[in-house]
Amino acid sequence: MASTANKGSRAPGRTALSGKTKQTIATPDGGRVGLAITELSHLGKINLRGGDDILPAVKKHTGCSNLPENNRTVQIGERTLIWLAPDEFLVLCEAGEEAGLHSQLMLDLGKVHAAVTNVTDALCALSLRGQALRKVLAKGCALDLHPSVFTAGMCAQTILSHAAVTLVAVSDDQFTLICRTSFAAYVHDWLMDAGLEYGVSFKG
Amino acid sequence: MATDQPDRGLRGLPGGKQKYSAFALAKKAMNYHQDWQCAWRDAPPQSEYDVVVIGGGGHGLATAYYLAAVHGIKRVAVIEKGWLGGGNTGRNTTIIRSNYLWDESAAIYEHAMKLWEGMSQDLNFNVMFSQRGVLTIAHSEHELREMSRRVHAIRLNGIDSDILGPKEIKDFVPIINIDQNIRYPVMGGFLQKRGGTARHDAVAWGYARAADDLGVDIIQNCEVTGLRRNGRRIVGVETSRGFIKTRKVGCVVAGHSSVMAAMADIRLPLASRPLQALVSEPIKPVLDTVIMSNAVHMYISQSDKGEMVLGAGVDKYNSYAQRGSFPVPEHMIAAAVELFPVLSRLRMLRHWGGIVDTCPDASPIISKTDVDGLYFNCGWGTGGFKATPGSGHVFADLIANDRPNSIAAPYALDRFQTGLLIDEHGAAGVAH
Amino acid sequence: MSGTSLFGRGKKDQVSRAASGGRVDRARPLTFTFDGKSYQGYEGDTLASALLANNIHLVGRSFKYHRPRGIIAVGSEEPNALVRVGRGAKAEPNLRATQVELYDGLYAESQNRFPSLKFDIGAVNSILQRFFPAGFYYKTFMWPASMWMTYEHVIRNAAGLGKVADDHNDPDRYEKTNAHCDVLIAGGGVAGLMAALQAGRSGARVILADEQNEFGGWLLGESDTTIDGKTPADWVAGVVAELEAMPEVTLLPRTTVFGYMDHNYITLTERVTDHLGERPVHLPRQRMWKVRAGQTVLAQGAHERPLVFSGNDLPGVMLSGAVRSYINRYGVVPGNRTVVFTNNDDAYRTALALHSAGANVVVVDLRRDLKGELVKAVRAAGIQVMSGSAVTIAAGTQRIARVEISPVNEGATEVLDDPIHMDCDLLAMSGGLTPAVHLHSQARGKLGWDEQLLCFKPTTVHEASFNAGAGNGVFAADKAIENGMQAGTAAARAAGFDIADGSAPEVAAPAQSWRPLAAWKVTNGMGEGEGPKAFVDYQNDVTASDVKLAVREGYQSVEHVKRYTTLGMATDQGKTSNINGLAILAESLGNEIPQVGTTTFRMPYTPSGFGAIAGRDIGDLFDPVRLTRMDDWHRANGATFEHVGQWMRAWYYPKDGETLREAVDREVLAARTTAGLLDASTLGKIDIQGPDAAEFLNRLYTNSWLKLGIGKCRYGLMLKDDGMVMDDGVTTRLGENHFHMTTTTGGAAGVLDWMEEWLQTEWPELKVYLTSVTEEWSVATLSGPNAGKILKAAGVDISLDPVDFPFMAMREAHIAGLPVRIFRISFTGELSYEINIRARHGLALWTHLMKAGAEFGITPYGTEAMHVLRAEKGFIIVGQETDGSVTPQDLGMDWIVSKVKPDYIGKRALDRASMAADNRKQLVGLRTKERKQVIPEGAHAVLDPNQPMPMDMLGQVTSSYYSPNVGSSIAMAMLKGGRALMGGTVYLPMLDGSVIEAEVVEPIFYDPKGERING
Amino acid sequence: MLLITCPHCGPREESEFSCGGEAHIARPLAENNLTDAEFADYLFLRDNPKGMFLERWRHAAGCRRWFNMARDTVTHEIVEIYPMGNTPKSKAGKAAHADSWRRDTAAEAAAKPASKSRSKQGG
Repeated sequence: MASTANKGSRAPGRTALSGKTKQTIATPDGGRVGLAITELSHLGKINLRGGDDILPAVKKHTGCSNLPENNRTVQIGERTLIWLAPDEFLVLCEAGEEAGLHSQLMLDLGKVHAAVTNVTDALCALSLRGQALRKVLAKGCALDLHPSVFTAGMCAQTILSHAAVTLVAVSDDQFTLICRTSFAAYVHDWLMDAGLEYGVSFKG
Repeated sequence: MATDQPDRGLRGLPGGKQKYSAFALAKKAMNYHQDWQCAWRDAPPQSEYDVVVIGGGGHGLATAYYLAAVHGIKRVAVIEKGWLGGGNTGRNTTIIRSNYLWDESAAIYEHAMKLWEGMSQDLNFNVMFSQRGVLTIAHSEHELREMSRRVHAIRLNGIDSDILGPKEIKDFVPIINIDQNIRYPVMGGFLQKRGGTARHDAVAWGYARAADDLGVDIIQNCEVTGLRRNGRRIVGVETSRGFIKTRKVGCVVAGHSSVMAAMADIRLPLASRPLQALVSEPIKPVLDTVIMSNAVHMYISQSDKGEMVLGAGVDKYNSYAQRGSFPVPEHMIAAAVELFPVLSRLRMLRHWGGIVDTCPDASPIISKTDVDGLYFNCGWGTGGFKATPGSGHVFADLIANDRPNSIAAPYALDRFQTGLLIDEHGAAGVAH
Repeated sequence: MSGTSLFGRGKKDQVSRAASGGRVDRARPLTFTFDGKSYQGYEGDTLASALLANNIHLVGRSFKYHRPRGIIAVGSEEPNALVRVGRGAKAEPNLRATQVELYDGLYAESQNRFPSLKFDIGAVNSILQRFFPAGFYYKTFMWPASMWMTYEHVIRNAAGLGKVADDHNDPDRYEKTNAHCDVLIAGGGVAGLMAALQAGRSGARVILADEQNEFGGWLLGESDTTIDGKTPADWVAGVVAELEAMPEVTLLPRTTVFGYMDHNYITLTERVTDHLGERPVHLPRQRMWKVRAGQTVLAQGAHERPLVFSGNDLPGVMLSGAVRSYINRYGVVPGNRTVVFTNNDDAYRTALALHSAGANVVVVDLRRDLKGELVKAVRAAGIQVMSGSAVTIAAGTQRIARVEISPVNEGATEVLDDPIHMDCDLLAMSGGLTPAVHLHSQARGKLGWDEQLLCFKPTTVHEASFNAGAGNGVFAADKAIENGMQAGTAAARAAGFDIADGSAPEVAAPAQSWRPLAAWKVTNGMGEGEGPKAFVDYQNDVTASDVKLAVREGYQSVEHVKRYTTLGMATDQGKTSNINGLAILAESLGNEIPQVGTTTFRMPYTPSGFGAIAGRDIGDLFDPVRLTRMDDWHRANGATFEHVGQWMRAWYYPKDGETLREAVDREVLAARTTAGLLDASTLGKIDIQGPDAAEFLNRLYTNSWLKLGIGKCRYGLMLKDDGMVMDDGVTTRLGENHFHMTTTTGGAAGVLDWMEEWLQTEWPELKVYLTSVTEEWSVATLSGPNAGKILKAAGVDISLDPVDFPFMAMREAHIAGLPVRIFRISFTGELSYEINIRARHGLALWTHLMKAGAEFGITPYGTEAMHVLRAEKGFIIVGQETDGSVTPQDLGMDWIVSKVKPDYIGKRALDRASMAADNRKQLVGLRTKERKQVIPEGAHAVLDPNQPMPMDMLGQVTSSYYSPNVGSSIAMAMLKGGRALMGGTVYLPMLDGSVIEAEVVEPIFYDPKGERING
Repeated sequence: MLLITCPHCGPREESEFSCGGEAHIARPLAENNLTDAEFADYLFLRDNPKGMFLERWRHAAGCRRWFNMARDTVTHEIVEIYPMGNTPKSKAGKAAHADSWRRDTAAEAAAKPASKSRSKQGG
């Protein structure tokens, strides 16, 4: 999962949550932190639209041998393909690599009907970890997030309270949450408040 | 619009029915209230009427009453499938106001307002019309601008309306939160002092009793199964209790207008949608006016019983189920708590849904149809209750004279062909 | 502190507490306050049981007559015992004492009384009640008409129940959460527990909710029953332990299932910390659950009905089952000299319980032919049983003191002999059981009348649901447990899980008949309406006479009776009164109960807290606020903000105490004399790609797009299908098949949806892809004669010569080494550059430009100055000049409407005859006669200001400002036949009665020839 | 509170969807020469049946794709979900489609000769 390749230092500039303070609010009864939030600074994001004929180019640049099925992700090394809709995917790549990847895909998809759009700065990605992760998300998300239903490798575009989000289950207790940057402050504030019950931290 | 007082026709109970008064109450108390009359007769359907009004809600009963009281038409029947006032009359949040933006709307709602102002006396039935004011809040620069437009138009239509600042609003409504740093700060508002609320069931009952006194037959538990025509002319209605001959039929069946229209092969530009409302448990008075907010999408008042009465906009998909989606009350309550933090510790007591028929321009239809003698009054959306007397009054006039008066004319069906709409949508936001 | 013991009972003095028994913990005494006096109860008590333990029956006043009322029930059906709990900001009115768990320091007050519970002035209503029958208010208070508001004021203050919190800011936290399960079980009595056990054993995901603090339901209050040889409590403990060990089972005690909606969407309220005196700050007070369940089992149990007889509302008159529960579950004996009044067997168990607890008991049974094991047991215990008899009148002042008992006929409609009088301090009544079918009914399940049990019970279901136990009309514990097991099995199987039938536990309980005698209103031997009142609905003071009066007056539909008398409309929602009311109505109408029907049950089952329903959707999280990447700078530099949709935009930047007008004047002047800088990041941006992109735009916009050159920009107007203006913006061709569209800030989401809709549903043959890039780009608009110089000073690496970079063109460039897209478009009429940069650098770009422009006097300007600047040029703002009823022609923008395109959205609608009418509202400018006077926006114009009301209005002022560049006010207006009025005078009546006179002019006030566009 | 099975994303809460009203409305072109009244049928008249209703929905908070749904407006039962451009296959859905007065409108008649689909049925 590209979320582990947080190479923010290679890409200067501010992120959606640059202004938010790092903090930890543990529960008073035992000092637990059920949810840890980390911004995946400058994680590369390319919105990709097109039919099956985009596969060769996608394969060439991500290593994915198949486009992800509905509600699923495909991850090869540092690059992840997230299914968004029947002809729409989000490609996550290493911070700083998005411009190059964007150009290469544009070039290789020149002959097919496709759209490649760099949305790195339009979207904010957060890594969410912790035992209470699913419980906290359930407070604002109506998806069935049970670990046997929303399993590792699945993804969904849905609503978290009043914000549109894309959720990616990385493992039982780790998700990547992607939202528009203009909603990032709201999502951050919401998560910090909803996580309070189980202990919560924002690590920047 | 009409400024003159509407012709209220015969008032009181000229038919000789027992009158209601404090004195009558005291007198009847002596024998433990054993000899109160029926408020209205349970009339069996006769074979023929001059006019049959389909629908025993507030609008239908008012129509029948004004047909008799103003136009002297006595052979009138009101046919109701269930029980009087069982539709939207008994399912609304009882708000009454006439501070509408468009001239056509102002005209009919102000016409209604004037009738509200004398209704309890006209009908000899206390409908508890309470002119405690309706205050609409603006939460942004954009809303302040819209408010200014509205208030100027309302005032030039001769209708009362005052602009209030946050401080004045706080004085008027002490429990409101006027902190300017909240998401939807109270930046101003406009107040119609003559607006307010009334006891919804009493409106149906009061009209029923007064119409009955003038000889109108009120027939409950009678379902219309067909509209009988001779060519393009109505000749009667088929009902579950037999055929009734008549040359004039007025349909006032909110929530079922499309179904009724289909019986006459007429199509109406309506969508039937749920409208939800709820009340809290009763508490001692904390809110002595009606508050509306478009931005947070909620309106609220406190009933005489002490319940906080909340409403919002219509649901997003068509339904005839009198039930809506949970996010609507969920948001309504959040908005109420946001505006009035003290309500946080109250509890929802009852929740219900009505079916409202809404036109593409959010304005009603009061119209003749392609079928001679068949008239429709529908599409009031969320504005029906407040219009009750005005709607009945002009509809009776339309039926009696077979032509619309100046108030009703803009509401004819043909506006959907010309495109000359009365677009309350753009300006309404939250209707009710 | 000693004061309380002087006047009150001693703290330890729980005179009605049994020495042993019950589920309270006598080792853990708790102190609480009721109406200012301090009392003691035990851990495990409710406020009601603790009050009864202290021999307090009078706890409240009724709604209408302010009659003294006591506790009658033990659960959520309690109509009388409403109290206000807590102090200050935490006070909460109208709580049922029967549901308030006792904690140390609990503070409670009685309600609806003044000055005190024992002496309440409002009780004068009770004396005058003869004059206040049902619906009396419809018959009076009408004269004079002007007095109604005064009468109403008095009525309002007399009505209502409790008072809201004194301090208005609720300090508690509330949560709400979504949840999913295979089987949801409502009710944790034996049937619900058994269902949960079966479903849990199948491996299904189960949620079991019960409104009480512990599972077990009624059986916790029975001492004469064993399950598998164990006491009910022990058996329950075993089952709960097994359920707790199942990882997929969620147990929710203190949780009320209050709503049952379509497709098994179910809402619950969990009272998380309400029962704690000290509430942990991180935990919510309450939590609402929104559950999507595969299947449900409804095991809500049943409510006992009161008997309707004169004086049945006195404190000390209680439901029989409740009395038994107080004895067995709470160790409280609510009376010593007791009368048990019944129409069925069940009350005999109460008689035995009272007898065992040492009370004197007399049983009065409406039935004649008494038989069965329980009757025998009662007689064997030496308890007097009076068959074929009724309590015809109960009397007392603030507590029952005596009863009249008379032999009566079968239906209790006639007294057969003289009464005997008996003193007592407690009457336990039983009128039979009513299944709690509320959730089943909310879910549109059907009900049928059971002639044997005299109750409605579920017949067919509408949703994926099963009924079980007493709520299903299965009252006997052994049958209920079996029924629960079957329901749990069936629900698990329906949800796709495998489970064997299994066998139900062995239940040993006294054999009893569950059939009550139909005697709905017990006569008092006097005429109709005479004598003490017999209440049907306690809280709302609805009597049997009220129901009959309603019928007499023609209010004969069950809904009419409910609305006319307020029967069943109180906070207990008619749980105890519903069937009695129906039966009395049926009797009055000479009809059968099932023919009279029942009212529809609606959400919520019991009143549900607003706080939990609102959850965290209040305060800062009520609605998202969207911020641009330059927001930090705006804040640091003193900007004032305005909300535009969800966005917060810098409105103006006041310096040194400037007013709005002063600041805006300065900003507006700067933009035309040197340069201004606007944060335009909020404009919607849509990336459009595909071979049919130009064709798509051609159909979407009113003007022509096929021949737009690459690198060129064009303004477009978008219409709805009805021809009305919906949005506008500039779109740029980035490549042959690639466009960048901008929309209004507020319209962004709607426009993208609109475009997707047409692509997906109407023109699927078009090869076009759309992607929102609103947040990808930060936008700084540099506008003014010095804009070019500043851009150069900022280090832009392209030629800005108008020949190289003409108006309505886009260039890719670098500023300070960062790549940017610069659009030469203008909303001010000045030389203007909209500089787009990847959002991460938005703030850096802004500060860099401010620095580079410092020597030129660059001035940041906000949305207000932007509005003035565009109005000076007569540019419209969609949503300000338009309101959904305005066509391009109305705006004088025919120039942008193609006459040659065969079709575009809105074309056919514009061709309608009515769209050409002369009297449509048209956009004009207004020049005030008093040149500096600014017309308020929203003012309406008339031709004759002296005409009578209602005036003939021409239309409204849509935009109006003071323009320092023009040196006067400027205004735009939409006026009927406006173009034809050009040069004429209109009048604008003000709210204060004054009138502004203005000339109708072209809506352009500055640089009409557009000479400033190149600086 | 409907539970709607998005054809692409699976069962989701009603709140993730937006409802687009009546399905299968043919959009007349400017060149179709309909009268104003006939055009008004397209613009303003919407079917409003009590019972089976064919309507368009969009998974607004998910894949943003439009689809058709056959739903009973009284029971709220969802009988069928089917793609844009298709007509219903269920018995009830088929009947609702065939029986709608919409089939007889001038706009629909005008749309038919054109081989390219011009209707809200999609292509």
